[in-house]
Amino acid sequence: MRTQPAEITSLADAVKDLVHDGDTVALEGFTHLIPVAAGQEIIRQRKRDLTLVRMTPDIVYDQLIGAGCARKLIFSWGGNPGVGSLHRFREAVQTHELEIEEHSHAGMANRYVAAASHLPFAILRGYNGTSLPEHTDTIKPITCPFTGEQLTAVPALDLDVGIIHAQQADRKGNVQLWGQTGVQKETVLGAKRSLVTVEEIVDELEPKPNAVVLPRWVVTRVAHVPGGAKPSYAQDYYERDNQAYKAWDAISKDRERFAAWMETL
Amino acid sequence: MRTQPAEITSLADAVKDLVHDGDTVALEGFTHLIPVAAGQEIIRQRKRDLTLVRMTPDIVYDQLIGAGCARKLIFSWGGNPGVGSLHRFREAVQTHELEIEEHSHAGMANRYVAAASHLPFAILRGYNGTSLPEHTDTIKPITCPFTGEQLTAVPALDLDVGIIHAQQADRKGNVQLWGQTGVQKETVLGAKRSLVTVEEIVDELEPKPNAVVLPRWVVTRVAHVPGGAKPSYAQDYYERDNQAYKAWDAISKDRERFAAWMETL
Amino acid sequence: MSYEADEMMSVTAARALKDVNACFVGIGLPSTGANLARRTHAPDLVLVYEAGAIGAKPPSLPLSIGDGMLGETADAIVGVPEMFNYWVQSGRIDVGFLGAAQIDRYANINTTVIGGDYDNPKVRLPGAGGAPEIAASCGEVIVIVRQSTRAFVQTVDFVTSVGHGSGPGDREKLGLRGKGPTKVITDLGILEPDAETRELVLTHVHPGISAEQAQEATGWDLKIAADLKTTEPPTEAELRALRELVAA
Amino acid sequence: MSYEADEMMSVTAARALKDVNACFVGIGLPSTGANLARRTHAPDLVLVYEAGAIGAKPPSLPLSIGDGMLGETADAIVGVPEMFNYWVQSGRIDVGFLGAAQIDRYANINTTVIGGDYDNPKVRLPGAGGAPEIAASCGEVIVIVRQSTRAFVQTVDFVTSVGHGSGPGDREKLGLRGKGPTKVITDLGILEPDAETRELVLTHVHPGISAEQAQEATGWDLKIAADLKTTEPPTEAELRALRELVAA
Repeated sequence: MRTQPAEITSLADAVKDLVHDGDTVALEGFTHLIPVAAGQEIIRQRKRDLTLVRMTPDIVYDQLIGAGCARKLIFSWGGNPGVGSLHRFREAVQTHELEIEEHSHAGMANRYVAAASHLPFAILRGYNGTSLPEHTDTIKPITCPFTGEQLTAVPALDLDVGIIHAQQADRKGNVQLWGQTGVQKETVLGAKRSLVTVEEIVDELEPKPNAVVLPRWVVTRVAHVPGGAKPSYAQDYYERDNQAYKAWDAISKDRERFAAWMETL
Repeated sequence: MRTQPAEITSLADAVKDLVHDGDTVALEGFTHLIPVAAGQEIIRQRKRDLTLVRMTPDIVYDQLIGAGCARKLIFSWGGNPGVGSLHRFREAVQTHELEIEEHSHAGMANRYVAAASHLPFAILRGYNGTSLPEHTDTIKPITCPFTGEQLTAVPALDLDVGIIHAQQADRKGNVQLWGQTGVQKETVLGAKRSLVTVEEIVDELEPKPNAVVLPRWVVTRVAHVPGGAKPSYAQDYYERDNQAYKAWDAISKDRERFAAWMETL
Repeated sequence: MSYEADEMMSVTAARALKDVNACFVGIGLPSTGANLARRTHAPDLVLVYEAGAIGAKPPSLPLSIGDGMLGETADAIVGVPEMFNYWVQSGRIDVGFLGAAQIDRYANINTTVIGGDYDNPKVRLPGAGGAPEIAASCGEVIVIVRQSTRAFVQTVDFVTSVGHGSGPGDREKLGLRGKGPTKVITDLGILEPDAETRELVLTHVHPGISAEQAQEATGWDLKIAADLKTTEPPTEAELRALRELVAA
Repeated sequence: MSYEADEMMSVTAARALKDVNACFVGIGLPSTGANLARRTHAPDLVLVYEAGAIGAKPPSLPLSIGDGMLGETADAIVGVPEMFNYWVQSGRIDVGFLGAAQIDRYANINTTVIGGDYDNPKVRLPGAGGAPEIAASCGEVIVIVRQSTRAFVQTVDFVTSVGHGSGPGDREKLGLRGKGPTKVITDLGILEPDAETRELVLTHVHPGISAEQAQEATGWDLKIAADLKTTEPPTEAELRALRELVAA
């Protein structure tokens, strides 16, 4: 495998080239740096039959689900953080329009780690005594070959596309994000193809505390999308627009209002 | 477990209180920030019967072994980096004075990760086809419960004491190290007790790129030992004294010169 | 000074953080309680938020667990896999706060589905998040939940996070290393597991609340402690600190 | 311009890094070769050092793999567990350089013990380090070793790092994902595995070296390629760049 450096293209071209109907796609960002604009571009391009992956599906996933892009959701917490429920998600589950594969955060985080490590599975202390293993096939017991203890195994996420939002890229396509960086590194390293939308393209990345740097040769595409994480945060660029999260509740609750919102996209 | 914040004491007191004969002790630092002064204090206090752990035992481990502190060594590469062999180590192995448990770097790194995670083992793709599993009990096959692939399991390191060297601590005992930080975080988090020697104690830790911060409540003792990593590097404090590494070869090769060196300690 | 039921809950949560080094905090009442503790009796309390902030010192209540102010004021920031593996699973966090949509007499918690069955639920809730591992591995768990027969049920419809299982010895058998729920703080009082049976017992009622009110709000035959106590009402200092915090 | 055998080896190593994105570098000849490639035909070559530097651009040859100049000039620095799990094991590195104390006809490598047996070795060597996983997972492996009957042996005393096992299909059976050794660069020439048998074949001799000399320096009946070539001697530009690098 001779890797190629990232290409810098428009968001529309990147989504067109990287995301195909039927793909398994993760858009990550743990309340900070959520790739909202990329998710909405997937809706605009009417991608279908996707298996969507995300630890914390929130309003952009509610939008993707409501718009009919998803066949299946792999997740660990699906809610409107600090507000309440995701009504499109909730309805799709309750009406069986959406298949789900449900984990805990620790299980999902370790599934990303296994993907980034090119291991078929990861182990953790988790799930014992909960009802999750009864309903989720991707949770299995495993015995420690040294102590005999029983732990839990979860399989690597098999991602076609990993999408994240970052603060900066340089002109060569090297990416830097900082602050709380969640599982974004694993999302890129664990996927066959990756897209990073960025607030800013700079001449030179200046090293920062708490930064994750992704060299251009592990990134497939970079797209310059200022505001691409709104209404979520982008540290040192903008704060969370809490009103938008609250306003989403009413839009999502009502099919007609949701349809009208779709028109505005 | 109600954890206590780190105490700041002298190096002599810290070693006296934390390291007991028979303990399993890791002194880590992957060519950068090697806790040499702490190792030499262990020699001075004539600790015995230690199981010493280190990915890259180098000259301070040669000294500990030559001084008779170690019963056993758990390691993955024992040499004088850029110079050649470790003669005290080599002789102790060849004369069976030192028991060894030998791994690869990837195996050792994952054993530290398992220890920091309080898991009994870790998995990796590794060792297949090599002679290591024939001679090392702590390498076992494990089968992926999802794909059936055979991988390798290694047990967590069971560390009584983890010792590292860092650039800075603040007066409360919070620690910051930066640059290439190896497995130092795992060494502290994977051990029952920990000691961090530092170049400098400052009023406030200023966030740095590529830094590892260890909050004071995961560190048992901090000792102020400027130059504590010499002759290895401490980024932003001093460079490696390459002459000392070269000079060690002659001292280590000759039992009498080694004995004379011990007197100077 | 008069006060609201939520304020009594937050103050009770804050008081429960005596002699605690580190606590794992979600958004809502747990965050309020933990931040109140930091501003009153526990200035050195280490707040850990699951998005990666360790030792956060937020100047006001964060809007979400990934709020910039948490990272900016933290002693350390770590990635989410490291948070769960090195910090939660390792048992380094003394206290974890959890909420609940349903809770049973052994303090098992449901935040996944209500009614029907898993495939055909009456209500689909957000799910597990970090709760199962917090419940398994934190030194102890404090549950904060408003008391009602809808929430306090005979049997939870789904075990999202294990409390005391079906009684003594269950946590040990399951390999869960923390003590599990040691307190359930409600708007009516405090429930604690019996040392022997692990069943929740009403040990405190809040001022003005009777044991009968608590029993009526519980979907099982709630046991009452022989020495049932009344919670100390919030002090003026507590209320002032709490209201400043909420207003900030 | 006249040159030393080591210089021919470094130049050959540098030339082998054509169309390579990332290579994993140790200290010594591999580091010299990789840095020379960066200064000549491959300015964008990504140098990865196992202490954590990814994309290092050292201004001179580093003294050790943890040299400050590697981290300071790197695109990214990662911890050692991440280096082995996310970067090596994942197969992201195109080329890994390895040395050898012993190597056999299938390019299996020993850097652990020589003579006697494991428990009673004649010579105890440093051991595995990162080599087994580099050999398993890098896209391909280039071995750099001086050719002698002491090093080029019938059977290695210990398999530290797997080359082509005992022949065709072995790497696949063992689950090793990289191609394994594709070149062995010595002071006498270049050996490459036969496409079918996986046995090392002498494909190049360096200028002034004969196939017989190479055979004499090999502890098995060394096969010679039908179209045996002579390596191009180092160009003036290569030698100048190499000497500047070594002197820096």
